[in-house]
Amino acid sequence: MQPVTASVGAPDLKDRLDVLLTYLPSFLSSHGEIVSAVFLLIVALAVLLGVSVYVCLAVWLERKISADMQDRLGPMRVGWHGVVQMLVDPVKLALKEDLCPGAADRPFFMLAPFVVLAASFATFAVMPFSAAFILADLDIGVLYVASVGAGVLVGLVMAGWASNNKWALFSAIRTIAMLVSYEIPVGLSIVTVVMMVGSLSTQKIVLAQLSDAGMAGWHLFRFPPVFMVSFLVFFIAGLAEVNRTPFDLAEADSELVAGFHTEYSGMRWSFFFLAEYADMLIVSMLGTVLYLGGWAPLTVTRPLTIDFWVFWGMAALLAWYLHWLWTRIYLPRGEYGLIVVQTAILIAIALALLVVPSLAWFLIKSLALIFVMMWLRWTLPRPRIDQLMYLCWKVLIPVAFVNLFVVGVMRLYWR
Amino acid sequence: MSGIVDQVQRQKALKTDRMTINMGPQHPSTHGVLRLLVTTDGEIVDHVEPVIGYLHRCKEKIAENLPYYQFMPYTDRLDYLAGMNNNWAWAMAVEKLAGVKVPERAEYIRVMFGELNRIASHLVAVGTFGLDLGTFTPVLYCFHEREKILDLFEATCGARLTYNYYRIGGVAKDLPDGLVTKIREFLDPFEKRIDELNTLLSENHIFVRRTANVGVFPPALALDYGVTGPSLRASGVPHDLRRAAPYSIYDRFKFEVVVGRGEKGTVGDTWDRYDCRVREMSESVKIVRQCLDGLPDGEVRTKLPAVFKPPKGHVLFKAENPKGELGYYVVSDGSPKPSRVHIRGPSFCNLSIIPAVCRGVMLADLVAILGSIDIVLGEVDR
Amino acid sequence: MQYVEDIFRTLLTCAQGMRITMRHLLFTDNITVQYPDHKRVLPERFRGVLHADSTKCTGCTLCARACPVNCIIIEFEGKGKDRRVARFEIDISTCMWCGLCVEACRESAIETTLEYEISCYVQDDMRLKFGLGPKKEQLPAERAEPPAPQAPSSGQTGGPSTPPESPGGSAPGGQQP
Amino acid sequence: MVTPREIHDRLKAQFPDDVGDFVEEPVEFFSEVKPAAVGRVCAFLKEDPELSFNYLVSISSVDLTANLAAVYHLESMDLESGRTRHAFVMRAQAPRDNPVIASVATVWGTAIWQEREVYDLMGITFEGHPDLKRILTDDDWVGHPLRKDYVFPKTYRGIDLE
Amino acid sequence: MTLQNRFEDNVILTTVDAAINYCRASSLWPMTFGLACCAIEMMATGMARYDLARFGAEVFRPSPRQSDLMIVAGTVSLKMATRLKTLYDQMPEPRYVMSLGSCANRGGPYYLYGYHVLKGVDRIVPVDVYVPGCPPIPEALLDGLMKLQARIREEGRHFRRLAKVGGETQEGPKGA
Repeated sequence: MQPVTASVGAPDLKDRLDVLLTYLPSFLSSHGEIVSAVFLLIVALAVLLGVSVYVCLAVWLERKISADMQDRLGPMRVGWHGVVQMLVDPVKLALKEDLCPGAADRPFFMLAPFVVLAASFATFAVMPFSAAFILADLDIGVLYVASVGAGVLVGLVMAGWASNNKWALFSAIRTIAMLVSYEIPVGLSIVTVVMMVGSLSTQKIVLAQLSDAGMAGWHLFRFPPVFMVSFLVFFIAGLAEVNRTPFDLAEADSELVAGFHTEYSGMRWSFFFLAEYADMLIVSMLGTVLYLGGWAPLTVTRPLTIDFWVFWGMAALLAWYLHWLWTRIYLPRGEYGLIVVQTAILIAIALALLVVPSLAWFLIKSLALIFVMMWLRWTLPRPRIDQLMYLCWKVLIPVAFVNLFVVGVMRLYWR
Repeated sequence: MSGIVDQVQRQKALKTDRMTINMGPQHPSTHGVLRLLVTTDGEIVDHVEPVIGYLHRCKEKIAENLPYYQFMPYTDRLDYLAGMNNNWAWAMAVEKLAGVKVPERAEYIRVMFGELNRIASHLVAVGTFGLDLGTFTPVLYCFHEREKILDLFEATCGARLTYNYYRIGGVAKDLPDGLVTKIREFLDPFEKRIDELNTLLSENHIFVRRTANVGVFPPALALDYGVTGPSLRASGVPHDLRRAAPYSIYDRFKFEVVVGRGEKGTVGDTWDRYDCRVREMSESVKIVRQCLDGLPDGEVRTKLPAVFKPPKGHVLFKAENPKGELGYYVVSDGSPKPSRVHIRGPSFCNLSIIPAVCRGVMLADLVAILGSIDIVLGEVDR
Repeated sequence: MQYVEDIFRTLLTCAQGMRITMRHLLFTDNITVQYPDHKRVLPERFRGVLHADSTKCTGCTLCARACPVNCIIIEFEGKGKDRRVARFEIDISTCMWCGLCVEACRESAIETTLEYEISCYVQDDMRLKFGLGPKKEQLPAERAEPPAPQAPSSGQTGGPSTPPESPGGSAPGGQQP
Repeated sequence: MVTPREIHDRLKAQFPDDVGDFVEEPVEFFSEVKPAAVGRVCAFLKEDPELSFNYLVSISSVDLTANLAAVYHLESMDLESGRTRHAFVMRAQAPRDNPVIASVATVWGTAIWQEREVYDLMGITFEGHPDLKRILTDDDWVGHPLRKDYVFPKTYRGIDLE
Repeated sequence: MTLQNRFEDNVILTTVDAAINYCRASSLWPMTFGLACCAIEMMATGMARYDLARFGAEVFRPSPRQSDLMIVAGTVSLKMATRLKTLYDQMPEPRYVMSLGSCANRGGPYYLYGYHVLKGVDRIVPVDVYVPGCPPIPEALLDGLMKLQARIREEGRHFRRLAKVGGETQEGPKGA
C-alpha cells in the first residue's frame, strides 16, 4: 500500500479525512483482535445493563408477588403501583454515607462487593441467549459456569471476615460450609446432562434438545423419572448456592443479625443485593439450558404435541387470572395500574416472541424458574445448618450418584 | 501410620476458645429488648445468660403512689399483648381484698373478652414463632385474624391495645349493640383459618424437624423454675388455673385443658409448646361461644364509694394469663393507695429456665426455644 | 424406611404449604386499607385525642385529679364569685389515652374525638391549649361559638410531587388565639 | 388438703425456735420465720414427702418501715393431675440497716432470679445465693428504688432526668 | 420549589435536589427497634392491613447500617438509652428519627414516678417527627411517616441537616 502524500500547503480537514478513510479498513483488518475486543466490550456492557435492569424489575416483582401472596399490596405510592420504586431504591442507596467500621480490615472490606459482583456477572458470558447471540461459545461452557460461580463464595467470605463483626464471621463460616458442599450436587447433576449430550458447550447442549417434537425433546422429559429427579436435585442445590430461603442461612435475619453484610451500608450493600439477584438469574438460566431446552421453542402450532396444550393452557390461565383481577381488585384513584402494567408485560413478551423467538423463550423459562424461587421464599421455614449439611451429603449427593449411574446405563443401551 | 497419629494429636492440641457474643437488646428474634450473653463454641451454645431490665418501667413504684382505680391503665402495659387479662387479674385481686361483688353480666363480659384476648395473644405468639424459624407468611395471616379481634375491642372500649376496660367491681361500659353478632361472625370462619395455619406451618416437615425434640422441658425442672401456662402444660402437667382453682365463673364452662401429647417428638419439646397454643385457641373459641349463649342482661358495674378504701390486709391473687400465671400481691394499709404491689410476671419466670435448658444447643435452636416460651418484655422487666 | 419417608414427607408438606400461598396469591383479595385515600371508619367510642369544651367546663378539676399522669393543667384567676379557668392545657406527650378523665367529668366537658392525625415536628405542638373559660357572669350573654373540631388535615395528598399542605401538623380542637 | 395452720404447727414442731407465730390477718394467713432459718425451713418444706412444696410462686419484698420483709408464697402441685394440693405463705423480716436473709436459690430454681430482683429493688441481700447482682436496673445504679425513703436520681450517666 | 406542583401527579419536573429528596423520602427503610407496646402497633402497620410496604418501607432492616429511619417505638429506659445512642451513631448519615408514642415523646405514663425511664428520646437523639398516642394506631404512624416524607422533600441541599420547620428542635446532640 503506497502512502498517499499530502497535498501542498497545510493539510486541511478534508485531507486528514481522506488519509483516515483510506487507511482505516486496512488497519482494522490487520488488527482483528482489537476490533473483536471492542465489540465484546460493548456487548458485555449491554448484558451488564440488561442484568441490572432485570434486577430492578425482579426486586419490584418480588415485592409485588410476596405482597399478593400475603394479601397485601406492596409498593403503591411511588408512581403507578410502585413501578418507580425500583429506580428510587438504588438512587437512595447510592447517596447513603459510605461507612467502613474502624476495626475492619479496610482493603478487603472495600473489595469484597466487587469480587462478588465480578464473579456472578462473569458467568453471563456463556449463557446461550439465542442461536446466534452468545458472548463466548466456550467448549467448556458449563464447567466455566460452575468454577467461576465459586468466586462468589470468595467474595462473601471476604466480606464476612473483613467486617470484623462476630455475626458476619458466623455467617461467613456458614457460607463456606454451605456453598462448598452444594457445589457437588450441582456438579453431579450437570454431569448427568453432559453425559447425555456428550459436550460441555452450552450451545451444543441446547442444540441437542432442539427437535421438532417441541417439549418432548427437552432433557427434562428424557427417560421420564430420571431426569426429573436430577432437575429437582439441581434446583434445590442451586437454591442453596444462591442463599435463597429456605436455605438463606448465611443472612438468616432471625439468628445472625444480617449475615455477612451486617456492616455494609449504602452502595456497597446494594452490590451484594445485585449479586444475589444476578445469581438467582444464573441458576435459573443454567437450569433452563440444561433441562428445559434453552431457547428451543415450543411448537405452538401443531395440536398433536403436548406443548400446544401446555402453552395455550397457560395462556388461558393467565387470561382468566387477568379477568379475575380486573373485576375483583379495587384500586385507589380509579386507575387500574396493576392490570395495565401486567398486560403491558404480557404484550411485551408476546412481541418479543414474534421478533426474536428464541431469546423470548429462553427468558420466559428462566422467569418461570425465578417465580418458583420467589414462591418458595415466602412459604418454607429455614432448616438448621446441620440439617442442611445432612440434606446435602446424605440425600442430594447419593441421589445424584444413583441418577448418574442410571443415566449412564440407559445412555449405553437406549440412544 | 505414625503420621496420622500425630496429626490427630495436633488436631486435639488445636486450642479452640469460646466466643462470647451477645444477641443484643436490638435483635430481630429477641421478642423486644432482651439481651442474651451467649458463649458459643462454634455453632454449639455453651452457656446463655439473659440480661434483662432494658424495659424496666418501675410499675411497682408507680402502684404505690396511685389510688387503686388509677393503676388499671398501667396493668395494660404489663403484658401488652393481653391487656384485658391483666386488667382482669388486677380487678379481681382488689375485689378479693376488699370483698367487692361483681354483677353477673359483668362476669360473662369479662370471661368473653379475656378469652378473645387469649386468642389474640396466641396468634401473635404463633406468628412470631414462625418468623423466628424463617417463614414470613404465617405471621401475616395470624395478624390478619388478630386485626378482626382488635376491631371488636376497639368498638367496645375505644383502644386497640391498651384497653383500660375493666373496673374494680365490673366493667367500664356495656357492650355496644350489634357486637354479639360481630363476635359470632368472627368465630365461625376462625377454625378454618387455624387448619390453614396448620397445613402451612405446623405440619411442614422442615418446621417439624426444626422443632421436634428440641429444648425439652422436663415437668419437674419446669415447675422448679416457676414455668407456668402453655409452656408447663406442654410438658405434660395439666395445670390450668381456670380448671385447678376456678376463679370468676370459669366453673360453669366446659372446656378441656390442652396438654402436650408429644406427637412429633418427646413430650415437652418446642413443637408441643407451639401446638398447645394452637389447640388452646380452639378451646378459647368454645368458651367464648358458651359465654355468648349464656350472656344475661343487667347492669355491668357495682357502685363504689368515691374514695375507695379497702380494709387493711394483703392478698396474692393469680389469674391464668395467655403467658402463664399472672399474680398480684397487694398489701393495703387501709388508705386509698396500696402500700405495696408485687407483680408476679409469668414471662419473668418462664424466661428464667433458658440458662438451665439451653446448654449444648445449636444457636438456631436457642432462637427456636426462646420463641416457643413466648415472652413479652413488658412483663419480664415490669 | 425413615430415610426415604423423611424425603417424601418433606416434599409433600412443602407442596401443601406452597398450595396455600398460591391460593392466597390467586384467589384471595388483598385486605389493605390504603390509608391516605381510604380512611377506616372508626367506631364512635374510639379514644382519639382529647378535646376540652371550655364553655361547659366549670373548673372543678375532677379530671385533673383522675388523671394518673397529671397531664391536665388547670389554673385559675380571680377569687370567690368570679373565679374562672385561666389556663386549661392537656399535655398529650405524656397523656396515656386511658379515658379516666372523660369518666370523671360530670359535665362531659372533656371528650375523646376521633382525631388521630396529630403527629408534629416540634415538642410544644403537643401541648393542647383550650383557652379561657367564660367569666361566670358573662356566661349567658356572649357565649363564644365553640370552634368545630378541625377537619382531619389530610388535605390533598396526591401523587409524589405534591406534599400535603400545612406540614406543621396543626393541633386540632379549640386552639383559640 | 392440709390447712396452713397444720403446716405451721408441723413447722413449729420441727423448728421450735426458728418459726414465730401464725398471723391471721385478713384474707391470707402466714407464719413468721426468722431470716437466718429460711433456708432450712424451705428445704424441709420441699423434701418432706407429705408436704412436698415443689412450686415457689413468688418472693415479694415489703417495706414495713421498721424492717424489710420478704414474703414467700409456696404451693405444692402434683404433676400428674395438675391439682394444687395445698398452699402456704411465709414471711421473714430483716432489720432495715443490715437486711440479710438466707437464700433458697439452692431449693427452687426460680428463686435465683426472684431473689436477685428483691435484692435489686429492695436491697435485701441473700447470703448463699450463687451470683447476687442487680437484675433489672444496671450494675452502676445507686440505691434501691422500692424503699419508701428512696430519692429519685437527678442525672444518670450524663442524661439529666428532670 | 413551587415550580414542582404546578403539574398534575405524574409529570416530574424538578431540580436535582428535589429528585434526590424524593428518592430518599419514598424509600425510607425503618430499623426494627421495637421496645414495648408501640412495637406491636409498628408490627401491625407492617402487616397486611395497613401495609407499610406501600410507602416503600417494605424491608425492616435488622442492622442499623442499612436503615435510614429509626422508629423509637416504646419506652426508653435508662439502661437502654446508652444502647440507643450507639445504635443511632451507627446509622449512615441521611438518617431520621421518628418518636412513636407518648413514652418516646416525653416519658408518657412513666413521667412522674418512672425513676428508670428516660423522659423523652429527644434528650439523647435529635428527633424529626413526634407521633403522639399510647400506642398511636397504625394510621397515626402512617400519618407521621407521610409528614416525615413531606419534610424530607423540603430538605435543603442534599447533605445539609434537615431544614427545621417551625423553629429549632431541642438542642439534642446533632448528627454528623
